[in-house]
Parts: sequence; C-alpha cells; structure tokens
Amino acid sequence: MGLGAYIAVSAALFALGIVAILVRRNVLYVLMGIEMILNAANINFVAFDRFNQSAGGGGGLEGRMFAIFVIILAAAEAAVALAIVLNVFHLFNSVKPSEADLLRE
Amino acid sequence: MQDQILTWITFLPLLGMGLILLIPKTSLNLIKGVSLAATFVPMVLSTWLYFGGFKHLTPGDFDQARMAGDILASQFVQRVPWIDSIGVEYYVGVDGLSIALVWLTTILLFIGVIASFGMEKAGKAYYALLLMLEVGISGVFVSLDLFLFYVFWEIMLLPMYFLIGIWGGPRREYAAIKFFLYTLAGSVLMLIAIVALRLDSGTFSIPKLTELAAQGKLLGANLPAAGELLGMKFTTWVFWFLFVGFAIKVPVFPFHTWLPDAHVEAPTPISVILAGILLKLGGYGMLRACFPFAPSAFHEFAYVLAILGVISIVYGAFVALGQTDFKKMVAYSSVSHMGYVLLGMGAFTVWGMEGAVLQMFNHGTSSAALFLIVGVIYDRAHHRDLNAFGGMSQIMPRYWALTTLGFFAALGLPGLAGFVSEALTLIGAYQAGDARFRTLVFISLLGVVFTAAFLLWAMQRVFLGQKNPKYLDFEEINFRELVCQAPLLFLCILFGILPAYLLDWMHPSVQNLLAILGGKA
Amino acid sequence: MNPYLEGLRGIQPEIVMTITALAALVFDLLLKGRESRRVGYLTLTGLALTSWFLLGQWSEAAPRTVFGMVAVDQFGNFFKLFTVAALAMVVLLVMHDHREREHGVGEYYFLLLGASLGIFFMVSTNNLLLMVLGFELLSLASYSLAGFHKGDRKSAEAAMKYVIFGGLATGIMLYGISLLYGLTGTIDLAKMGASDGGLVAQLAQSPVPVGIAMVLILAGFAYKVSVAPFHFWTPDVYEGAPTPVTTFLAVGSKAAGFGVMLRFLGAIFLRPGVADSVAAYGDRIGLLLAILAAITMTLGNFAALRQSSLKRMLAYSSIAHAGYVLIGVSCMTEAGFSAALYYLAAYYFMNLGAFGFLLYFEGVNGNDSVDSLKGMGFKAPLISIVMVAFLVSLTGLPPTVGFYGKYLLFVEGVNQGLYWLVVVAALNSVVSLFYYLRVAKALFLAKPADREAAPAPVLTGFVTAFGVATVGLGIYITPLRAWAERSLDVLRG
Amino acid sequence: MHFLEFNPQQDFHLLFLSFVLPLVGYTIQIFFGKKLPRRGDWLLTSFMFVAMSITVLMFAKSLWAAYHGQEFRHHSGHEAGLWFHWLYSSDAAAAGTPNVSAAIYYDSLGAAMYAVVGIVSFCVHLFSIGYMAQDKRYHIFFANISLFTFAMLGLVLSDNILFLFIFWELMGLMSYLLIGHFSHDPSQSYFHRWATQACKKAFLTTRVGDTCLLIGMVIFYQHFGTFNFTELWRLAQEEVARNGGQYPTWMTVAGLFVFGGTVGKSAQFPLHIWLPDAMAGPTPVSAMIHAATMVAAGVFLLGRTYPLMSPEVLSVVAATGTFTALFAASIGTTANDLKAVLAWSTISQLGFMVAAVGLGGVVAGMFHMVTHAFFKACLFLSAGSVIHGCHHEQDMRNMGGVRKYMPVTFACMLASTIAIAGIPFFSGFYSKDMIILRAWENVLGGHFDGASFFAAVALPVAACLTAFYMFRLIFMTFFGEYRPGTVPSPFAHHGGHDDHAHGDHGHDEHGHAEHAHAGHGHDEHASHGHGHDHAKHAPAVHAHAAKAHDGHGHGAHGHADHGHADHGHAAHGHGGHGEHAKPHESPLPMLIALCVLATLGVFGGHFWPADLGHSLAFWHHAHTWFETSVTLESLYGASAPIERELLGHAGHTAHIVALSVSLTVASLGILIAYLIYGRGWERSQRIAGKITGALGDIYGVIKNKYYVDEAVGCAIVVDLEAKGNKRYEPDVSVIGGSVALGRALSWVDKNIVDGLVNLVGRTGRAIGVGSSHFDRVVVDGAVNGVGLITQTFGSVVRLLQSGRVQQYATFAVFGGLFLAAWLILL
Repeated sequence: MGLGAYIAVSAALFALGIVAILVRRNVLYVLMGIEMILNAANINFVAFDRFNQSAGGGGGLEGRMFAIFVIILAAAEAAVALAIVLNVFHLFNSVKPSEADLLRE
Repeated sequence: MQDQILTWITFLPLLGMGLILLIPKTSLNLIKGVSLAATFVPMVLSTWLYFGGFKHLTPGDFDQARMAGDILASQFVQRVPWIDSIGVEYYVGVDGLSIALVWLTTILLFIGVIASFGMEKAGKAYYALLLMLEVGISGVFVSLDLFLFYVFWEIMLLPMYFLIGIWGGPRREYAAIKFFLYTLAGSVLMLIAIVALRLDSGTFSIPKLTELAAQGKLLGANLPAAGELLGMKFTTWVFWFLFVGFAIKVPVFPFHTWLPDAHVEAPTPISVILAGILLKLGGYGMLRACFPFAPSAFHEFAYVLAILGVISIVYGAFVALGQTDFKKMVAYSSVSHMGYVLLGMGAFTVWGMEGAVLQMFNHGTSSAALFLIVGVIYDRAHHRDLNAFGGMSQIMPRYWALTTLGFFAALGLPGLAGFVSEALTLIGAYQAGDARFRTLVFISLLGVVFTAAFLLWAMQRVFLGQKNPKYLDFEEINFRELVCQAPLLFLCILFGILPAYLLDWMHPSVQNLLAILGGKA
Repeated sequence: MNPYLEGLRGIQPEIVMTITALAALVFDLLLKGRESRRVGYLTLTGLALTSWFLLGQWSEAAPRTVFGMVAVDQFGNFFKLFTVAALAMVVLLVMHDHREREHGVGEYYFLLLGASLGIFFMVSTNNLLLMVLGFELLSLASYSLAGFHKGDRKSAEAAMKYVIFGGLATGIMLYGISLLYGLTGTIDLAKMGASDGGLVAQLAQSPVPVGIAMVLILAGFAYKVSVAPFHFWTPDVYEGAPTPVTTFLAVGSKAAGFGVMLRFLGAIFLRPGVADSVAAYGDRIGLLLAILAAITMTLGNFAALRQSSLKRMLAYSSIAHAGYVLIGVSCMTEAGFSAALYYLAAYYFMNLGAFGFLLYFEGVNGNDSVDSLKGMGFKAPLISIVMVAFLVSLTGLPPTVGFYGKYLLFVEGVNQGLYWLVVVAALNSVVSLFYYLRVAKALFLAKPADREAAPAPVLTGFVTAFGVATVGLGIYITPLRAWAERSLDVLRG
Repeated sequence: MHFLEFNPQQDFHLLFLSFVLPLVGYTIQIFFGKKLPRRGDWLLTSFMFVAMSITVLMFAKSLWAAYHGQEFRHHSGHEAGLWFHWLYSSDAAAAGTPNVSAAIYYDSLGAAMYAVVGIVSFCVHLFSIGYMAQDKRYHIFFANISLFTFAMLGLVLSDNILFLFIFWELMGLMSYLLIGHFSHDPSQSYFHRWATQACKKAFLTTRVGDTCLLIGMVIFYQHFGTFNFTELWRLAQEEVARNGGQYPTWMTVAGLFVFGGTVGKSAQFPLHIWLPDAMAGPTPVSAMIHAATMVAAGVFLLGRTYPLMSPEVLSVVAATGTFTALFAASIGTTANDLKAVLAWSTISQLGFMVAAVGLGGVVAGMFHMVTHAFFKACLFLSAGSVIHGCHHEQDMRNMGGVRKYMPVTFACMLASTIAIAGIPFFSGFYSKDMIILRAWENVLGGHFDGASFFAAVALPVAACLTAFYMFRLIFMTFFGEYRPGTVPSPFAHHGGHDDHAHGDHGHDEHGHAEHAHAGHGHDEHASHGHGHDHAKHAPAVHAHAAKAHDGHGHGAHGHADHGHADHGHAAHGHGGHGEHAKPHESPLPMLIALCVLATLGVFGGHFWPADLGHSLAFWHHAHTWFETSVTLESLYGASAPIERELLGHAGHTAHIVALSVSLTVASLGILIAYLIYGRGWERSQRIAGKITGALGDIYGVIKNKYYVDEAVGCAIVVDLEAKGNKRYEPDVSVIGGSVALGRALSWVDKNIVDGLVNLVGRTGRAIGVGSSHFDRVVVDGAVNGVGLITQTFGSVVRLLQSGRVQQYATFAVFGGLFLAAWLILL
C-alpha cells in the first residue's frame, strides 16, 4: 500500500471534517469535525514520516512526535471547547451555534 | 541668533503654548498676555527679517548659491540632521517666495490673537491651539526639507479642526471634519508623491530635488517600472498628486467646497487666519514643492491650471453674487481671488508668477480685513443675512469707511494692493503670447466686473438705504476691532502705491524659479 | 558547564513566567478572592522579572538555539518584550476593570500568562512543532479568556465562535504543515529554507501540493492576525470578550501572529541575493498577501465607519491595521519586514493606549458606545487629549509613531512597485480618519457633559506614558527603527 | 529766461505740488475735518485755490510758448529726471524685466485740461461752501471732491496709460462716493433712495468700460512693450509704416477696446445710462462730473490715444459720437427736470467731442471739451443756484420768472446757454463750428465715408436740438410768472426743507417765510387722506416724477395722483410754501463761482487770442489759441499717423457751409424754443400738448430714454413707500439675470459640485437602511460622499458579519479555496 492511499484517506477525512464544521447544526458535531481535521493531519504526519524514512530521507521520528503532540492538543482543545459549549448551553439553552448571534455586523 | 532666527520665529509660539498649558485656566488674562507675547515677538523678528535681515540677491549671487548646492539661494539657512536613518534634516531657510508669507503669517496670527480677545468663549485651550497652528503654518513656509514640510503641513490640521469644531458656528462639526478630510485626502496623495521622489532621488532636500528635476534627473528611473503608475509617467502622476494636495488648500474650483462651510462656521479670528494664510499654503506649495519637481509635467499642464484658475475666478464671482450670507460671499470671493494665483502661475511669465505671489500676499491682507469686517457686524447682529441690514453707514460711519476701503481693495481698485497683483497676473497671462491664454484673460475679466458687482451690491444692501430700526443702537466699531483692521488696510494701501516693497523682494527668486522651470538652470 | 543548564538559562524568561503563572494561581487561592489586586501586583512583579531576563538576552549579540528547538534571538526578543509590556498593561486593565474584582482573578492572570507563554514559544523557534504548540497554547488560553465572564451571554458566544473558528483554522494550518513536512521531510524552517534541497527541489516537481500547503499554513496565520477572509471572528470575539482580554488579543496575540508569519516567510523566502525559484515563488506569495492586505484594510476601515460601539470600532480598526502591516510583509524584503515590525511596535503603543482609554470610559459610562463619550473630554481632559494623540497616530498623521510607521510601509511599497497598494492604503487612512475623528468629536466638539468622571491616576498615568511614547517616538524615531532592523538579522535564511 | 518760459527744474515741482495739494487736503480733512473750524471747507478751498493758481500759471506758460511758436511738450523724467518707479524700486531691481515707471507729461493739451480742472474744481469748492452749508456730511463732501480733483489732475499729468488708468479708476471710486453722498442722509428722502442705487449703477457701468480699456491697454503693451504715451505714438507710427501705411488688425481691435473705456466714462451710447442718474448726487458734484472730471477724462483719453486709432476705429468713434449726440439731444428736449436737461445736453455734447475725434478733428474735439467744461460747469452751478433758490425744487414746470428773483444767476445761465447753443462770439460757437466744419471737410474733401456723412448731417440737427432745449430751459425757468406747485414733484420735502429754512435764517431774509410754510405743510400733510389710496395702484414713481405718467401715457391728472401717492404732502406743502416764500438769490461765494465760470464760458473760445483783432471776427475764428498751439504736430510729434490734409478749395467751401449751417441751426433752435415756450406758460403747455399728442407713442419712447435702462435692467425705481430693503432686489433683465445666474450657480455649488460627493451621500441615504444610522454616521459631522460607500459596505458587512460562526467558516473556507486556486492556477 503506497503513500498515495494514506494521503487519499487523510484528504477525505480532512474534507469530511470541513464539511461537518460547515453544515452540521449541532455544535458537538462541529467539534467532531475539528477533531477529524486534526486526525487527517495526523495520518499525514505518520505516513510521511514512515515513507520518508523508507526513502532514507530526513527521518528522525519528527512526524510521529508531531502526531503525538497533535493528539494531546486535540484532547486539550476538546476539553476547553466542551467547557465553553456547556456554558453556552446554559445561557442559550441550545447547542446550535447559529442560534447564538448576539454579536454581529 | 541670526542663523537660528527662523527657528525662533517658528517655535516661539510653541514655547508660548507650553507656558499656557502650565497656566491655570482661571487666570485668563495671563493666558491672553502670554499668547499675545508669543505671537508678537515672532512678528517683530520676521519684520526685522523682512526689512532688515533679508538680502536682495543679484543673478550672480544665485550662480554662487547654485555652485554651493542651494539652487534656491535661501537665506538664514539652518541645517541639522534629524532622522539620519532616512536622511531627514531639520533644514529651514527663506527666499524671496517665502519671506513675505512668513511675515504675513506672523502679522495675521498676532492680529488673530487680538481679534480673539473679543470671544468670551475663547479660553486656555483656544489660545494653545492657536499658537500650535502658527507653528505649523510658519513651519511650512520656512522648511526646505520635504519631510519636514510635510510634517508641518499635517501639524496644522488638528488645531484647525478643533478651532473650527469647538468654537465654530452651528454646523461647526460638519465644517470641521469636512475641512480635515478634504485636506487630508489631498495630503496623503502628497505623501505618496513625496515618498516616490525620495526613493528616486535619495534626498528630501527641496533645493536638491529642484536641482535634480531641473537637470532632468528626476524621472523615476530608480523606481520599479520606471515609476509608472497606471500607465502615467512618473513626472505626471507625481505632479498631479502634489498638485491636488495643494489645490485643495488653495482652493481650486472642483476642490473648493470645503471652504464656504469652514469659513461660515469658523469664528472670526480663525476665518481671518484661514483665508489670510492657510489658502496661501496651497499656492506657495505649488511654487515650492510641485512645479519645480516636475517641470515637464508643469509645462504640459500649465494651460489646464490656467483654465482651472479662470473657472475659479469667474465661478467664484458668480456664486458670491448669489449669496445672501455675508461671510459666505466673502468666502467665495476668496475662491475667485485665488483663481488669479493659478492663472498667473499657469501663464509662466515673470509678471504672471509675480502677480500670483503678490496676489497671495494681497489677498492675505484684504480678505483677512473683510472677514474682520464681517465679524464686527456679526458680533452685533448675531446674523449675517445681507438682506436684513441696511443704512449701516448712518449708524456706524467709521465702520462703513473701513468697509469701503476693504471692499475696494478686494475688487482690485487701482491704487490699492489688489489691483497690482490682478493687473500683473492678467498682463502676465496675456503675455504668455498664446491665443488660448488671451481667451482666458478675456473670460477672467468677467470676474473683475462681477467682483465689483457683488461687493457693491452687498455694500448697498448692508450700508446704504433705509436704516433698519432694529440696529439703531449698534455702537460704533471699537478700539480693538480698529486695531485689528487698520494695519491690514494700511498694508492694502501701502502695497497698492508701492508694490516695489513686495516685488523687489520676490523678483530675483521668481526669475530664478522661472529659469529653473524653463530648464535654463 | 552543563549544556542542559546552559539551555535552561536560555529559557529563563519562559521559566520565570511559568512560575509566575502558577504563583498567581496559588496566591489567589490563598487570598480567597479578598483584595485580589495583590495578585495583580504579584503578576506585575513576575513580568518585571521576566523583562529583566529578556533585557539580559537582548544585550546578547549572537542568536543561539537551545534544546534544538528554542531560538534565542533578537527577533523573538522583540516580540517578547512587547508582549510583556502589553501584558503588563492588560494586567493593569484587569485591576482597574470594575467587573473583575469579584471573579477568581487568579485564573485570569494564570490564563493571560499562559497565553503569553504560548506567544513566547511560538515567536522564538524555527521548529514547526514548537511553533504549533505555542500557537495552540495561546489559542486555548485565549478561548477560555474570551469566555471568562461566565454569566455573560456575549462572552460565552464570543468564546464559542472563537473556539470553533480557531479550531478550524488551527486544523487547516496543521494539515498544511503536515503536507509541508511531507514535501520537505523536515519540520525545521531553517532546513526547509536551505537553498539546497528542501522546498527548492519540491517546487520544481510538485508545485501544486506546495501551493496548497502554503495557502493552508498562511490561512492559519491569517486567522491569528485576522486578515480577510479569515477575520470574521475578530469583531464578534473582540466585542464579546472582556475588555482586557480584547486588548490582549488585539495587541499581543495579533502581534505574535505576525511574528510567526514573518519568521516563517522570512526563513523560507527571505534570502537576499538569491534569485531562485523559491525567491520567485516568494514574490508570488507576496503579491497574494498584497491583495489580501488591500482587501483587509478596506474592509476593516469601511466596516468600522458604521460602528457605534467604540470597542467594536477598535476591533475593525485592528483588522485594518493588520492590512497595513501586511503591506510590509507582502514586500518580501528585509526593509519591508522591518517596516512591518516598526509598524507593529507603533501599533502596540497606539492600541494599548486606545484600549486603556476604552476601559477607563467603560468604567465611567458603563457602556462602550461612542455617543456616551459626548462632552467627556472636558471632564477627563488629560486622558482624552492623550486619546486624541492615539487617534492621530492611528490615522497616521505626523508627528506620531503611527505616521512614521505608515511612511516606512509606503516607502517600501513604492520601492517594490506596489503603487496601487500604497494608493489604496493612503486613501484608506483618509477613511479611517473619518471614524477616528468621531471619537475626538464626541469628546470635545459636544457640550461638556454633566456627569463627572472618577479619576484613575495609575491607569491614566500609564495611558499618558503610552501617549508620550506615541508622540515622542514619532519625533525621535531612530532608536525604535534601529531596533526593528536589528531584530531582523536572524531572519536572513 | 522769461518768467513765462517753462523751467523744468522748478515747474515740475510746482505741477507736482498742485497735484498733491488736494490729496494732502483730503487726508487732513478725513481725519480732522470734523474738528476744524467751519468743518474745514476753507482749508480745502484755499488749497484748491493754490492748485488752481499753479495750473493757470502753467497754462500761461504754454500760451507763451505757443505765442513764440515753440513746441510745448515736457516730460519730467527726461527733462528733470523726476521718475516714480512703481513696480520695482529701480530699473536695477527690475533686473531684465521691464519696469513700470511714471512721470509727469505736460503738453499743450494737458495744460489746457489741467487749467480747466483746476479752475472748475476751485469754483465748485467755492460754490459748495454755500450750497452744501446744511449738509450733514459737509466735511466728508469736501474731502471727497478734493480727492476727485486729485484723481483728475493725476490723470491729466500721467505720462503713461497705466497710471492714467489708475487715476481713471480712482475717479470711478470718488464718483461712487459722491453720487452716493445722499445715500447716507435719510433726511433727503428722495435722493436718499435714488443715490443708494445710482452710485452703484455709475460705478458698475463705467467699470464695464474700464475693463475694455484695461484689455486694450494690455494688448498695446503686449505688442509695444510700453505704457508710455510718447513711446506708444512713436511705435504706432513705425508699426504703421512697417505695415505699408496700413494699420494692422490687432491695432484696430485694441483701439476699439480703448475706445470702450471712453464709451463708459464719457457716457456714450450704450453706456450713457449712468450719467442721468448721477444727478442723484449733490449739484456741485454733477458740475464736477459733467464738466471737469469724469466725462472729460474719456474724451481726454481719446485725445491721448488718437494716434493709436486706426481709420476703422475712428469711423466707429465718429458714428458712436454722432449717434449719441443726436440721441441724447432728442431726449433732452423732453426732460422737465432742470438738471436732467443739462445731463442730456452733456451727453449730447460729449457726443460732439467724440465724433470730432472720430472725424480726425481731434483738435476740434479737445477744443470743444475745454469750452464745454466752462459753460457746462457754469450751467450746472447756476442750475444748482436756482434749485437752491427755489427750495430744492428741480422741476422746471414749478419754476418760471425766476430771473426777477435771481438776476445774477440768470445772467450767468443765459450767457452759458448762448455759449452752448452756439451763438457767434461765444466760446461754444467756435468749438462746435470747428467740429461741423471738420465733418464737412471730410465729406467735401473726398475723405467720404459713412461716418463723416452721417456726422455732417446729424450733428447740425443735434446742434439745433441743443439750442432748442437749452432755450426751452431758459424760458421755462426764468421767464413768465413764478408758478410753484404746478405739478407735484418728489424733490422738495419737509426734512431737508426745514434744514434749509434754518440754514437760510443765517444769511438772508426769508427765514420767517419758512416757518409759515412749515406749519402749513404739516396741515396739508395731515389732511391728505386720499393721496395714499393711490399708492395701491402706483406705488412707484420714476426718478423724474413727470416721466412716469408720460411714459405710461396717462393723463396729467393721473400723474398728479402719482404725486399724491408718493409725496402728496410734500407737493402741497410746497404749493403752500410758494405763496409765502419767493425764490431768493444765492449767497456770495456761489455767485462768485458762477461769474468766474460764466466769463470763461463766454470768452473761453478765444483763449486770449494770439491776434485779438482777427479773433473777434468770427469768420476768422481759426485764429484761436487752440488752432495755433494745439495742432496734431504739437500734440503727437512730427507727423501723426493719419493727418488728413485738407484740399484748399474743399476746405474753403467747407468753411462757408459749416459756418452757415451752424448759424442757421442755432438760430432755428432758439426760434422754435421761443415760439413754443417763450410766450407764456399756458400757451406753451397747449402747444406742447399738441405736439406730444401728434407724436403719440414716439414721444413716450423718447421720454423714457428709449427704454435703454430697462433693457439693461438698471432702471432705477425709487419707491418712497418702500419699507426695508426689498426694493433693492434687481429686476429681471441683464443684471437681474446675472444675479439669478449667481443664485443658480450657488445652488449648483451647494448641491452638485459639493454633491459630486454629496449627491452620492443622498443616494446612499435613499437606499441605505435606517437613515438614522446614516444621519449619525454621515450627516453628523462626516464627509459627504462616504455616505453611499458606508451604506453599501453596511449591507456588505451585514451580509458577511451575520453573527453565525458557521457562515464565517464557510466564507473563510471558500476564500481559502480561491486563494489556493489563484496561487496554483494563475
């Protein structure tokens, strides 16, 4: 299985994530979309790392390290985001981002 | 002292401003005293500079000066590095073009301060701003470094904005911001042109730039795309950017609409300064920092300038004829009068140029006097409706006499200053030896007639005819008002009879300028 | 000496700041909310210490890298110092913000310091990983700060918008970085920019992925510095967030974003004398940025025209200023970058002052509408006059630091033949005058207000100091400019 | 050296002294006049006396020179090195640029004019002492006539056309102030309103001409590079010579423009309209304007610029002059206002002078100018004396038989009238005859062109009319019975009248009569109800009360009503007064002035002739001093460009023809006048009525000055009922039109020019949502145009910044896609 396949998967995941963010009306799905994008990036990192090494390129596990950190970031971000969303839910009684639009123009 | 005299003239008001800010606002008399002193001393200095210090140069002197690298042969030069990193200097000096205007500035500011004593609203802040304004104005006239020039140019805006905006009439906010925005719109374009000039020539020194331009070395060669902007040659767009910036100040026909508003709303002393000097900055700027930097473009568009001038002359006169507001009428008369400046410059003859410069000075005195005159009656009647007065000459004969003098000075009666400049301008324009210019001269004479028409008509409506019973109790023009107007009107007469006392000063520089622009340098 | 300790000495400021953050948290818990001002003073002390170490590094001439990641150099130092200054101002604002006393301000300071820590790392590294980590640290802290007022719907909404938009942007950027890593096989900017291998090779083979990667990464930066079309979150978040936070976002975070952008672009494309495919590609990107700059400043200015809330107006104006800074960036030259740096410095002064003024009058008037300022200029003259100075500077009129910043940008723009951009910028500054003057107008051109304005000497003092700096540095320009240029040395790839 | 020989070193200083004395007087008077005893009149009059003596002395010198056949042309610059460097303090300072320097140029023509001005002006000063005694602004009045004189003296002395122009305009200013003298004096209720507009009218009308002069001047300067007269003459000759004896076209153009100046100042058609209204000023001022200063200046200018005039220009000049002469004379026959008659006669006489110059008879023209100055001044002052005597009545129909009460005035006036009518032995005859002679010489001498022919025919007619209306004036005023109040007239009135009464108290016996009259007048006023009803129908009455009704073809009764409507009380008051107070002779100073002028008016033609015996014989009138000393050669040097030689024979015939013609027309005119007006008032009215009836509308047209004023739109309507200033709005016409244009433009300026930005703003308001927002943002102190942009951007921003975070994200993502596409594809 070649690099192309990984890239294809990650690209698809990336696209799906974007779409999720843009179109889902429930904020939780939106957050998931973000997670998907991050993970798409992760796939890239790991794949590129792997194939660079086999190609004898730069190597040095940089990609995988990066991936690990990104996973941590994703977790942290999810935590913060969920806290915020919770607060919003209390104040707006809704988890629909489109319904919180006091701030405009 | 002598070589820093210009610095003193420019920055003494700043000193005064600092003092005023330290004085508690309750002790108003002290504030007045300080501001009086802070404008009086520069006036004395500049008067000495004009009559005593300034040296009349011969062509030989100009050649030497050119050898020495100052093509303008400025005097009382002071050069101190300011921002080394981009070669900006504190570089000041006066030549025949600027000295008279420096003198006028100090005079009018002094008069402006005296005139302000009549405003009970005027307090600490007012005088502080007034002094700051003077710094900006005289700074522009003396600076020989383009960057410095621009800095002073912008420094003027803010005080003017507040002076109109805080102490002005009912629509002051509108007028103030309009003034500010129009001028700024012009000056940002100027800034771009300045930047471009700097990058092409590597210097901010106005004499240096002038010299380079005269030698045809200022064509944007050192800029990407040979400095072309939207297909316009470097010289072309630099010329227009600078020109518009100055034209808005003059103001020239399409850009003049800020003027009536600003004038009508501004308090009397500010109108005096606005009409007396600020408008001159435009004309002076063109001569100092627009034409010399793009001579080719200047020659290319000289006729356009002349046309704009003539439009301003005639149009201004007609619009003034249509006014019912005394002050607005005077404001539009300014538009008309400043048109001569452009016509004369466009003509590109000795007398045309000198007429233009002379017109700047003479309009400075006469229009200032007119605004003071309007102020006098406004302070009493609290309105300026030309049709609501009448018979004033019987109620305030001395005031009427002064007004008559002012009006006839304004309509260019021979023997008074206005005539000399207008005649010189017209003869100069006619001498341009070109049928197109002659046509313009003929057209502009319409303006001459209609200027007389609207002034005399105003005279009739306000001063002659039936007394308006409402105003029988007006007291005659008081001492302070007299002190403000008398010197200006005196200058009108003096320079009408002895124009040599202005022309001798500016003549060498004008000829030098013509030589430069004509590529004979 | 042990290289490890050597390295620790390299990150002294960061360490101090971390300790301060934790200390603030603990101290607050000990105080149980009583006299929370003390926490503020503690933080300020910490910041003072930090800046002392920073100055220590500032005097060091040679740049160095510790732990193979943290680059200790003038460029980072430049931003760090300004961040500390900004943060100090923010802390001051927090202490004067009448709404903040009762909240657990410990967390507040903790988060602020955390965000600054993020800035510290992101601006001082050539390693994309560390850059991302700092970036995210800043972002996460900012999200929570934006929503710090729990009961406040606006605040909450702001936080949510910020987190969603931010998450998206970060994700996109990360994806871009992953692509770039794939293309170059390294996450070290220095290696990427090296004229042998790195990007140079890739450009020839596969321009398309490089283009995508570039755009995605730039999008991430653009979001941070709120450049169109990634600026949408800015007004809402700025308005919703507590004013001190807004200040921090508008000044610290934005400047940091530019720091990253400059370092990234500088490392890859800024290679004087080298005229290869990468340099050419850099110019293309420069043009792209130039277009974005024009759009951004125009959008920001014209949107600001119609704002009735001073806070939101400043938000839009900050977008416009991002556009101005971008002129310098888009020149893709050292001079351009230094002009951008200078403008950022100027931007620090003017905006911190302006926000200080805003916060003061929020306290006085209870709201941030421009109309509520009517006639207050006569009640609080000093701060108002200083505000006029800021406005003048923001408009870009001499003799202020803002004018000189614009001047430098114009010079470089013309020098690079971006006449049209310069003209747009110039006209934009006229438009901007138009809404800035509305503040001056409200302050002074109205009848004196009948309410009194409670004095706040410390705050006023600070604001005035910034005002003095704004004017003073506009007249005595050389040092700041020299510093900005000096900070750039490290960027030469 | 004979004491009458011209001595440059001293005489130029004398001339200069005589020229500045009035200025010095003016300055003193303006500042201290009020405080001086007798409000300073003695000061100025004595100054003027000194000046006059000098002018006469200098004139004598020119006579002496002429008698000894010497040329009399002196230039202070060349002979005494007296220059006034104007533009630049020295030619060195001018450094390569032509400098403008002025000097005194004093030749025989100048000498004559100079003396005339001096003498007339002195007489006017003298006269004013009596005439203006009750004036509120007595000292100002004196100051102004002094400066007026100063300007004219300067004009005569200046050696270059630019300075001539300067003094020319200065004179315009003084005429403005003097004509407007009563506009500051509401007690003169009628003149008050009239003067208010007349002064402006005069200045602006002449200003039109002045502008033409300026252009002409500039054109000449452009080609010849000098303003100096002698230089101009020389260069003109060279130019013509170079051009093969032909005048180049540009000279024609320039010449026409210069002549435009004359048309304005010398009140030639169509710019004559200001002169009749100039009578709104006090009578002495009219005397100045009509005799020595304003109008003379125009003709003098023609004399100075004659060599620059191409034949074409001259034909135009001749035609204009002739037409004006005829035109004005015809109007003169219909005027009833004493001064109006004189005013129209002035215009007519000016026509003669201008025509003369046009016919090549510049000498004749100048000669007539000089003679005319004396007798016209005398006429006006006499008229003033009559008016003064008749208690400010000006309407001749309310006079009659005045000679019994005012013998001296009568004598003077009669003498001058004979002179102007052109009876042999009186100065007017010689000059006028010379002009007609000139015309016939042209016709008979082969220089036959349309203008000459027209002149040869029309001028005699004009002369005839002159004789007619002048004697009509004499008969109506001085003969028959004194008949005050025959027609109501707006002139007399209580305010001024009572002043007058008290004033008179001082120096003659009629004080008591005044009181009676005053009371009487009051009753009349009180009891006069119905007069005011008519105000509804006819609120306005023309400057000359009579004109109103004739112009509109009303009957005499209707006219009376007009009178009531406006000034019934005044008229009746006056009527009442008539029964008690007779006219009275004027005080001594006035009479002296009259006599001096009358004498000169009679003998002015001889000018202390070179050969007394010959000059008494009128067929030998050519021997006057003028003929011998003021010749084209002596004026313009060697050979004037177009010196029209006379063919001996034709010349002789011409003499006979001209002589007979002048005699015939003069006597004819007088005869008719006698037949109509000489034989009793009632009969005169009857005959006049018949004639006017026969003429019908034509009479009305003439009476209304051919409606020229109305055409130009500056017909002055004096409405004594008018309140406030509404009447001062110009009516629809040329002038009204330009004001309207001004209004229109100022609207344009406010709404379009400003609206190039502003209009946009308004549109923005129209389409912008929530105009309150717009008001706050745009109107509320913002630059106009940003309005629309703000609004459009408003909608844009409202669209983008919707507050929906996902929408933001969408925009961002698609924006990003575009960027990527741009970077990759383009």
